[in-house]
Amino acid sequence: MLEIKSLEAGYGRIGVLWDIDLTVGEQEIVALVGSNGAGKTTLLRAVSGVIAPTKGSIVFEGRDLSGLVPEQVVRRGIAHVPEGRRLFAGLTVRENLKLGAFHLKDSASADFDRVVELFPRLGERLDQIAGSLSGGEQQMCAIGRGLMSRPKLIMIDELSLGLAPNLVDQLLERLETIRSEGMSVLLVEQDVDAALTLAERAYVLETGQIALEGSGDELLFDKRVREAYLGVA
Amino acid sequence: MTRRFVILVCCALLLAGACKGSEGEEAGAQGSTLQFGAALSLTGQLSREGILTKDGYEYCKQVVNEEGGVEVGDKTYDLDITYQDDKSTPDVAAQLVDQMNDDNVKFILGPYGSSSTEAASAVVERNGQLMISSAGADDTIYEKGYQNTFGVLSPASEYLATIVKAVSDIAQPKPKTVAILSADDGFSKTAAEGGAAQAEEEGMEVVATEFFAEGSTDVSAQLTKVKPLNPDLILGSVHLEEGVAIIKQSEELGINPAGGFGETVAPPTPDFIETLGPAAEYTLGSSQWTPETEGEDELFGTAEDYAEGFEAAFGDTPEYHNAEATAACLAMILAIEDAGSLEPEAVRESLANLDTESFFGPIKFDENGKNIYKPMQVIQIQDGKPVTVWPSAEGELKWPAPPFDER
Amino acid sequence: MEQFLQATINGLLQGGLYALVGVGFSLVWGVIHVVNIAHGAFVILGAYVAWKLDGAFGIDPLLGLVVAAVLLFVIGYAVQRGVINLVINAPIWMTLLLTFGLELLLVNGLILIFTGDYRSIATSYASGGLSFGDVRIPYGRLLAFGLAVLLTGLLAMFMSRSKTGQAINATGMDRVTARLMGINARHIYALTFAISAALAGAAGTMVGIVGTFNPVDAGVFTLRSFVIAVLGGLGNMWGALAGGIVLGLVEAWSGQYLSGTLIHAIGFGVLILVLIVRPTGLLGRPYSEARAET
Amino acid sequence: MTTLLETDGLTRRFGGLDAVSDVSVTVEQNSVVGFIGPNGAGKTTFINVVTGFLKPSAGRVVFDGNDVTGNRPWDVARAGVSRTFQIAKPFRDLTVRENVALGSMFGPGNSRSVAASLTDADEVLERVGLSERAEARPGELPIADTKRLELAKALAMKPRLLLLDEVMAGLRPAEIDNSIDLIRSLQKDGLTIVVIEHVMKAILAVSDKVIVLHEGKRLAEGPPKEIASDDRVIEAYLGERYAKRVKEGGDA
Amino acid sequence: MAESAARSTRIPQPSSPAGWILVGLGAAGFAYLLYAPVLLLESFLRTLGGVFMFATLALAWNIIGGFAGYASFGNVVFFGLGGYTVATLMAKAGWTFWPALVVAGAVGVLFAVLMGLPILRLRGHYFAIATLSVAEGMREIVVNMPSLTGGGAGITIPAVGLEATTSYPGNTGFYYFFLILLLVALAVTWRVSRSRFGYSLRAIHQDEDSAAALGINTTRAKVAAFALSGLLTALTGAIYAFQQVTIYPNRLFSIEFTVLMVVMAVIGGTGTIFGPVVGAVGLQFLSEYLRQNYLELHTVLFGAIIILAVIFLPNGIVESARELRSTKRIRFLDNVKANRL
Repeated sequence: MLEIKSLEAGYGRIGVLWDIDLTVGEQEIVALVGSNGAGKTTLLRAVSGVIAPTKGSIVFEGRDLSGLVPEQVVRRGIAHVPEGRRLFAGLTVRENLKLGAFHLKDSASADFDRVVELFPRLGERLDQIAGSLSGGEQQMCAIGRGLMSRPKLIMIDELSLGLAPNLVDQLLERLETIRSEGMSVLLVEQDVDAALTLAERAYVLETGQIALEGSGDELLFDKRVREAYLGVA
Repeated sequence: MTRRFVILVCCALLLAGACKGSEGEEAGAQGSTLQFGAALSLTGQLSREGILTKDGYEYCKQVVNEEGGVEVGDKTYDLDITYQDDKSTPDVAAQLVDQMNDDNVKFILGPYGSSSTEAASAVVERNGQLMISSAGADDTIYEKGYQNTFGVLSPASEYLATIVKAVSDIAQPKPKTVAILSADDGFSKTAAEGGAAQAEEEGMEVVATEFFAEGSTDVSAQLTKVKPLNPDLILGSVHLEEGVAIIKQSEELGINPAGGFGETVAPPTPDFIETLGPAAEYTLGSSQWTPETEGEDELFGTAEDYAEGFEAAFGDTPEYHNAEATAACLAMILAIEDAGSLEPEAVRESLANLDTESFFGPIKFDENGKNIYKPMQVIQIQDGKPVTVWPSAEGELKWPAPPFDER
Repeated sequence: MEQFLQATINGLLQGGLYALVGVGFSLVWGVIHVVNIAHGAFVILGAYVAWKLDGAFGIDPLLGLVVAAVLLFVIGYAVQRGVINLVINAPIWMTLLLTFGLELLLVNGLILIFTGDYRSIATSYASGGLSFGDVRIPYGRLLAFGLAVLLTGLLAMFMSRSKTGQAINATGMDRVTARLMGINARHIYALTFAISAALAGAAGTMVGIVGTFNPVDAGVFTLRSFVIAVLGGLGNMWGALAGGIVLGLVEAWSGQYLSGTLIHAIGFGVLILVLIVRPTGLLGRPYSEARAET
Repeated sequence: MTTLLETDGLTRRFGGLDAVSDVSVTVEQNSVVGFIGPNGAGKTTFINVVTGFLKPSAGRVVFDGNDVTGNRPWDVARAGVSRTFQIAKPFRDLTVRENVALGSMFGPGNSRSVAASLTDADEVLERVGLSERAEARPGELPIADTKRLELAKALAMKPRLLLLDEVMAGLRPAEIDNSIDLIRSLQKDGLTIVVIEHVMKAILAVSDKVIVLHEGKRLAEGPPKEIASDDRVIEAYLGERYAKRVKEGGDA
Repeated sequence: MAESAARSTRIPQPSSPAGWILVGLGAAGFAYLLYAPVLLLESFLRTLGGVFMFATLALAWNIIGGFAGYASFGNVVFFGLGGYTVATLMAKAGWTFWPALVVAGAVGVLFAVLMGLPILRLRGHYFAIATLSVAEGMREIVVNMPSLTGGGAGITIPAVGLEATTSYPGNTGFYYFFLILLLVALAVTWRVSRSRFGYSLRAIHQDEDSAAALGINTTRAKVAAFALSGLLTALTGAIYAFQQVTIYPNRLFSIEFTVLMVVMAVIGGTGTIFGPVVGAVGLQFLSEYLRQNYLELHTVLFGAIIILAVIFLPNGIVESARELRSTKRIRFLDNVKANRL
């Protein structure tokens, strides 16, 4: 579904990613883990068109995404839930969600109901200003906003950032639901266990390169993962 | 880079072709052409008036050349005028006059406006050029002891005073109280002071003098202040935009002085009537010149002849800005012919002694170079036209003005 | 007392017009972070359009207002997309200079076309007024005020209710994330600029109806817009209305009790004070992210 | 050992959130103290408060016996505290050498002429291994060199206390080893160093003492070995379940 | 984002052969400028004086705008204050020019400090608008103090006759005044660019936090830069006022001056030593040329040129010339690509 080949990208003259190969299949949850500064966010930004790759190709459903700007990538069916949620803090939850469906011509009330169903907490807070939500609610809102665009692939950056573990578990459960509805998920995570338990496959990114790749379970018990994080076995 | 810069500067200096030329040619003349120079506001804030002034100079040139040119001693010259744009800024006007001096242009026709005229007059004085101002009315220009600047206009102090004189002379009943509203630039302030002094002299009480920023299009604050004082006459020492604002907003605020309104400069211009429509009616205005002005000269005939000739040439009826420009040009030519010389000093002498009638009225300068001998005209807007009512009457003064809603 | 009341009404009505002049400027500053020095020139351009339509075809200025707004909308869209967009990420003085160049071009172009003559759009309804004792409320200004409040209100509603308005808001808050939502930021920027220009055009028409104008006045409107935008809080529509009215009132009142020529100085004094003490404006910014740092 | 830096109940609120909450720590003279904690734990905020970039909502900062609470950043810097920024902030339009020289020019007590500072800069560049790039612009450097430049700028100030905010993030293992060596040698020269790092390997290798921040609070403090096996720390880092798995699986 | 800001200045090393050629050429140019009044027409001297004046103003702006990165849109306030200080002291108090000039400079510095302390805390657009408002407000204040400043009617410096306290220097005199002031401004800029102070300003421009972390007292440095800018600008205004003899608030506080300072510095190259000079020379001659050849169209053309320059030469002529030398081409389109959305 998503196929990244020998991708290189960065900011200005500073390269961040080198020779990345990565695939995400239909209805698959793929995790991307790695320490800070490894280039996970950059990878997502390259896919969603925020930055232009310097080399390599990104193909989605058989069509090349190179040269597309973010607003075009969304229309192809990829939603990007950015790091730090980046909600429109001055707008209400409802408005945030509706903006997620911005490019859809037809009324989005069905999607809206589905998101509220998925995150009942949001339903209670629809008219609250997004900036005043708690961290977990903000993350729900951000994911919900991403879902509103009816993506085929949703990319979530740092889902667990600043959230209590039980909240993370809740959110991860929802990802299962999302997948079961026919979507693929590319999850960037720090919470290694959570990510690897959930994901079918995972990639470990280290200093801009793919260090490890395998099924979630495999990696879960691979001590090299721990090394990549903690530096100790 | 530094090298590029140095080379650039050197080239610029050398290529500018501004090296000192040969001197010795007769001042102001090349071959059989007599050269005048004028720095005018062709762009910027004063471009409207600047262009009117230019047309006045151009008309003078046309007529002079049609009549055979300028006779100096036994030679006859064609008249030519070079124009430069001073962008409505005084320092550029001064710089341009300097440039003209270097091009050996000694006879300068004035720029538009008191500020530019003042700046240019300082330069003219230093360079030994000669300037006749057509639109620098502010008295202070002539009080600096400059020898080489003359002005054909009645000075600023007359602008409002003339209206007071006229009203006092012919209005019945004579107003007892006046309020003066003035812009805060030098010219308007001088005019306001002149008007106030004249009013007191005529036994009227000046109940208020209010100032607003030059170029204001909202004077409602000043009008609101004046309204409770109920003056018989409201006088504006203004330019067009402020003059329009006074009438327009008085109408809005229901201010109807028992006598009416009088304003400097603004009412005689077509824009005033066009903009205000019926509200403009009855407004008194002072003008340097109207087609009813008395006097005539050989070149342009009477004021009425001038108006006809100008309209034939440019398609528009002349405004007083056109006429004062032509008059400045005329004065210069008369002085040159009288002097029989193109030496600025000689021409200066003959200008100082000039005493002539013209389509513009008498042209004669006092020791400061001001033309205090020319009366201003007072007009009143009647049926959408400016009608001269004083000192010579084309029509009768309609007095007092009815309230706005009864017009 | 009557004098004070009259001054207050003058200030209020004038303030409404100011608001209409400034609201588009505030919108552009708030959303696309461009201080548009050419805003005043758009106002004047609008006035000329309505004036020309009235003079040449006898089209009622209120209809002319609509035409002016539409025309300015198109011009604004093209100017943003084709010119301003090219330096949108450059340092601020670049955009300031660019719009200054645009102002020079527009103002002097207008002088070439229409001369520097003062113009006014004559209407039958502009001059009369309601009288309450000695206090008068002129119809023309009341109309301008009403229209200003109406347009500002419509804009505020558009911004908060419509999908496009929301997209504009969102883009102003976080351009990258807005693009991730599928919002075409380039289009939104141009659209915002176009709306601003259209409002300027409408404001210009009203300026022409209640007063006089010529191209050189453009700078005055731009300067007032600064004051209004900062007073009201950038990008805050109701704030611009409040800012305009505050400015109108301050000017009217100070005109009563101080020398009339000090009016402008007081306006700028208020602006500087607000900038230093409360840079988010009187009503605050609609966005959480503060751009004025200390 | 004497205490060089001490914070007492340091708190910083943003809106309703306590980014740093009642943190009291001491940093001994000539020691290396590691600060760890997951993203959002408040490490950077802590540094910002200590160095005067943020005013504390409560608490005190004492440096070398002087109360520096709420002092302006440059005063703190001149008192002998130098810091790096998490996101490297080189001066883009100056050369690497000039960047470093700036540190020497305005550093604590050694306000030096431009020429002298440039000479100082050469020394520091030599030390961090950037000499060859002295005339490059920061934008031309790869990420590792950018981090080194950041460190060099701080070093050029000849500080007494060095606060390093993630100078190793994004480095390759070999580069990290270099940095570790460098920090050790700096310590040998008498510097006191606070290291904020995600790279646990590095922290554990260089620190005399490790302090763990979590959700703005001090979670644990102790020698590196203890901290690395502290359940709370593993939990905070890798998630509760993974921690459990490590415990249960022993060798996982 | 904002990639193009000030570039640092590469000073050619005087020890290299190219350096000596430069020094030689510079000296020759300087000698030519000194000797110019003998060769050139008076009016051209006046034009040149104007060029020098604008170059000085642009250099002064460059200190606060180019080096420190604080885009002042109200620098004309110093110009006006300098001019009015001299005019008032000479006309009302009977001072001679030179002591009045000194006071004008002091007024510039003092006002910069008073205004800078609150306003330099603002950044970006807010700083620009605040400075602009101060300048506009100051003009209104000058208009409203007629007894001291002559108000809107202007004030005339006694320059001829018995009342003249200092004899009027004429075009040649002012040519030298402006030339000397320009050289002073160049020397100051050169000195600043190589000094600790200059480095601290460039550091502030690029990252104020980083600068503070290195021990730079950013508040003091910014205010000092503003004061230096104010000093040079006020001195320029003082000489200009004397040259004009009669000055008006509308002219002396005209926003046009500020804009020209910025345009010249930006088009030449901000943060460089010669950029503002190149910009001033280029633009003054260009606008002079346009004015003489396109009597009514020149302002429109000037506007168009500013627009094109901002779009295609955002880094200024100096930087583009450097680029041309090193890469043999100027990447106009890359500049556009870097800044557009």
